[in-house]
Amino acid sequence: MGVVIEQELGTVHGDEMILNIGPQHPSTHGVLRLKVHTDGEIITQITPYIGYLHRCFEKHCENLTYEQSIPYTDRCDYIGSMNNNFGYAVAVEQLMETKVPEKVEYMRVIVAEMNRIASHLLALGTFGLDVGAFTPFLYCFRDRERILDLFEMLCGARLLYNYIWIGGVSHDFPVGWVEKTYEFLDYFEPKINEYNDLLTYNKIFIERSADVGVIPADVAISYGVTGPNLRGSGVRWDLRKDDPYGIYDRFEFDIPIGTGAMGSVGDCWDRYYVRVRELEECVKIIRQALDALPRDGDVHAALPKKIRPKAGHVYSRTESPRGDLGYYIASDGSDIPSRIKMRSPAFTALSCLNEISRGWMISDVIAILGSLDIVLGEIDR
Amino acid sequence: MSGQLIIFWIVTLVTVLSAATVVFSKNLIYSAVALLFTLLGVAGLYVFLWADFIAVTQILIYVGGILVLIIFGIMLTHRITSVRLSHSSMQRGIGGAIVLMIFVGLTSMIFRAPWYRVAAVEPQETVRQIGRLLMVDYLLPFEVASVLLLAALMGAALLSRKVN
Amino acid sequence: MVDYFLETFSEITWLASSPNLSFVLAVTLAGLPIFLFMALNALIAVYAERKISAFMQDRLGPMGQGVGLHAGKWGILQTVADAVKLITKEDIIPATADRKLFIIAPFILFTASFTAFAAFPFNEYLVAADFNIGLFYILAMGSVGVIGIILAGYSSNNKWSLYGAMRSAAQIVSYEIPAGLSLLSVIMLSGSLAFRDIVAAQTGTTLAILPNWFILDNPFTFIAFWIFFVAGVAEVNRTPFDLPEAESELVAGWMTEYSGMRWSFFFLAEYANMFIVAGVASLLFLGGWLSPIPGYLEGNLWGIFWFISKVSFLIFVMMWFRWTFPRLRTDQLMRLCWKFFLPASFVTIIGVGIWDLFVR
Amino acid sequence: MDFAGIIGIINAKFGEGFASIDEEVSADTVRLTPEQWGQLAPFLRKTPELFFDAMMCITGIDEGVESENLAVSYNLHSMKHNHKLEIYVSMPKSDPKVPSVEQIWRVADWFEREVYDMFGIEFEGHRDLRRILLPSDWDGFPLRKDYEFPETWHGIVINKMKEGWE
Repeated sequence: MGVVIEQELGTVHGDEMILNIGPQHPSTHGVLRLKVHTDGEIITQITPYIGYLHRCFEKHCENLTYEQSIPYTDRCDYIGSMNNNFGYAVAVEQLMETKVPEKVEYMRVIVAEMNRIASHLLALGTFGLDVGAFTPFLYCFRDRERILDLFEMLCGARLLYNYIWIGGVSHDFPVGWVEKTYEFLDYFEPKINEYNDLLTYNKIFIERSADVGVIPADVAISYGVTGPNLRGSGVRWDLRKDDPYGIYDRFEFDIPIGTGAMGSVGDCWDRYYVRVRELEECVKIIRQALDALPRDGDVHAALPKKIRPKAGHVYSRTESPRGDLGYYIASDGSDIPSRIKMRSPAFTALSCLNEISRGWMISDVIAILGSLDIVLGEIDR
Repeated sequence: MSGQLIIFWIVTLVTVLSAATVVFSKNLIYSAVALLFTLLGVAGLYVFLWADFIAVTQILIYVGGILVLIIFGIMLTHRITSVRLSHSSMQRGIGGAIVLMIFVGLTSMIFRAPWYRVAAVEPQETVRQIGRLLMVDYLLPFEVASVLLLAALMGAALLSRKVN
Repeated sequence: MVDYFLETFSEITWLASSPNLSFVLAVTLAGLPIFLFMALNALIAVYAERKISAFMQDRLGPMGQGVGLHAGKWGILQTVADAVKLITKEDIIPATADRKLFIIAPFILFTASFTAFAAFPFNEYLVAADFNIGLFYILAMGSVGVIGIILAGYSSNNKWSLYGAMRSAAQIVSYEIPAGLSLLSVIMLSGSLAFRDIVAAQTGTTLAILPNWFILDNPFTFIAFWIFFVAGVAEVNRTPFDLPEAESELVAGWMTEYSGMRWSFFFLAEYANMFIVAGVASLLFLGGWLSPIPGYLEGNLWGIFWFISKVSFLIFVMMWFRWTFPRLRTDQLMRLCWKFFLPASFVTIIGVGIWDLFVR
Repeated sequence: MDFAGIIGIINAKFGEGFASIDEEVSADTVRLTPEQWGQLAPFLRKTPELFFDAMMCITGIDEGVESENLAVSYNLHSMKHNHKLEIYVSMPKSDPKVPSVEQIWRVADWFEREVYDMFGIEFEGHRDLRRILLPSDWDGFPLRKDYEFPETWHGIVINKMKEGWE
């Protein structure tokens, strides 16, 4: 191993120091290693090393039937598992040309948006933690806990749900769940202002995040940065509106984008604030979906007896909390997929790290990394 | 021997031994740390001379300021800590002779000098006197010195700036 | 207190015959309470910090239930349990560390805050050693501690420690200047460096009912108080100035390689330094041991009570800072010091002079 | 723009029959050889009417043990015009080489490294083609269908998958 490491070090200039951030570090959001060349505290180059959490998701999928892969998708992005299930189910349904019942469509939107709130709360909290604010993190966790409780009531699991199946969902909403969700929304909406008061408009927080780590719109598109990170750069692009899947075209909601209110468009503060604004939009969508939710209907009605799509392939993408979550599924006509590729949004977001953080300081890199909201389980798969 | 004398000897011993370590240590950072104890010891000696203000100033400026800068400089200089300091000298004979002469000269002077002896009185309020001297009697030299230091500071800032 | 003990011993016949023994005894008797006080201060402050942070974050903090191996009711014994854990922990020195410096570093830091306590008055009489330049002495001792931090960072032979030590040295050396300068305004008004005189100058009332504390004396001392307090928070490396140990960036900064007993010395020193900063601020600006209602509730024991209350309040404010604010960046920290605090502290000096000459 | 329109523009530039539609794989997929892809990629990015500025995904595919072919599938998207295109480039397993588009779409940097890591497809012109997910001293390319699982790695015995687990 010694030899390998020596080769990796490459050329070091006189005044430069090489700093290994990770694989074990408090704010790499998982097992990520950043090889950082620094001149004093200024970063001259960053090379991310990933793969510490590689669990052979794609190889596993080649040995499992279509429905057996769903729990594996949970484990990729363990912060937004519902959205991963959703994306996978949508992709396979597209391949099989299945039509799912109306009620299931609404249920999927509700749980996916709830999970988006949970995921964004984690992202906001940990970003605060990365710039040194401890308390907002626990406030976010307090509210995220309520969502996890609701999910536990729904399917028994708190993180890895295996809830959305191909052609349906695993359980109908339990008795009282809808009412509890309404209660949660009433409780949650005023809390968003609490985060704003505590962190968003804090002078030090703005100093630390405004104008830092700017991703210009063209760089963001070229690097395949998607989701809130792309919207933070001022690009109004959301798959739920621009390329709707499921029944998202039926809902009224806005797409918040970064405006450079505190610094320039595409800085860390914009990315952070887009997520805050999206919390409000998620609440809007959930309210509409709950109001329109059909009372009866069998959630298992459209579950296929045998999943055996005809030969061919499909690339389908959905809007996960982190951005475009794509599944490329190739079928050879058997009940085992010949290839499943997951295009994870955090993977592409991380790839632009070197481009946007050169010239900033070590503290800023931690802030930039936090604002990109990466999940290593999804990057390494 | 009174308690104060014991403490005096302890302070003197610490000062001399750590000063020797500063000179003889082969590791630069050890020398710097030994310098810390030397400076503290000298501050202790000032206290025995009833110069409490000077003693505390010694700690504040030399330990808190200059020594920190020295250690900072050692840490920031590339690989200076691994440099082995050598003490080999070319002119041992002549050097030794000169040192011996100085030693004999100083010692004989200490023993022969007619020391001005007064009864030990505890001076009160040294701070007030120092303040008066600096701000009233010697105000002009004090201000000139500060202007000189300011010029030196600006020169240093100018020299150390990277020219791009 | 040393003098008091010496006087007492001179009346005891078997001690009076041996001045050496009585001197050593007097110094030990005066020093031991300081050590105990530092330990007690850390115990209480850690518990308070946990509970305060917990209540600010919608949690309960350490809670013990029932009897047995739990940490007492409301987790009161939590810090005791922590202390036992730290003492019994394995003592680890990294193989590549510079052993001698690694061992000596915590003691330098600890000794610096320990000796600073020597000149610290809790009321008019309760002080280990009464200097007539007490304030200056405490400032000087505070500046020695930074050497311990630098050595800890250097000797660990760890890049995080090195970064932490460099940040810490730069930060403490810089913030010493506005902190010291802002104290000058009070020294100008009281005309002394002895705490006894400084506090004595604050007796009486101002504007009929308010206590005649220096913070209320004129607008410039009011500003000076805040400069000193904020710079003091920076000097003890607490949030929002906790860059040297910034856990999200530098793992644990200069303390990364320390554990067990050695680490707990850093810990003791940190809480002792918090006490020193809060104490100096309350002695110089908040009337020290004077009662907030002039003329009432005065006396020696009340003095200790008032002093501890003022210090505790300021320590609480520091904890409040910590659980509310994010952390600054190195350059922002330096900018704040050199571009805002330093000029502002000069303004307070000139302003107090003008106020004293013309307005009063 | 719809799929036929895109094909029309491409064929107008490179000659009729350049982009062949493969109904068997998928209705809106263009099948190309590696050389053709090298010519087409900058055109797709630059032409104002097409303007595929976003590379959504690059997928490596092993077409199966029998076919002796590897393939790379590129999913392109235009943020401006909101149209999509899939390019399917296949090559023989004996000489898997494709021109790199890393300098056209920066996101392709890591995607191509991943495909190289898993399939051993060489992207010619890539400036930093290293393994990305696997350790740099790993042997073989695990997502190929004929990949043999190693028995040990650096002296660590790898447990075989238990019989009867499906």
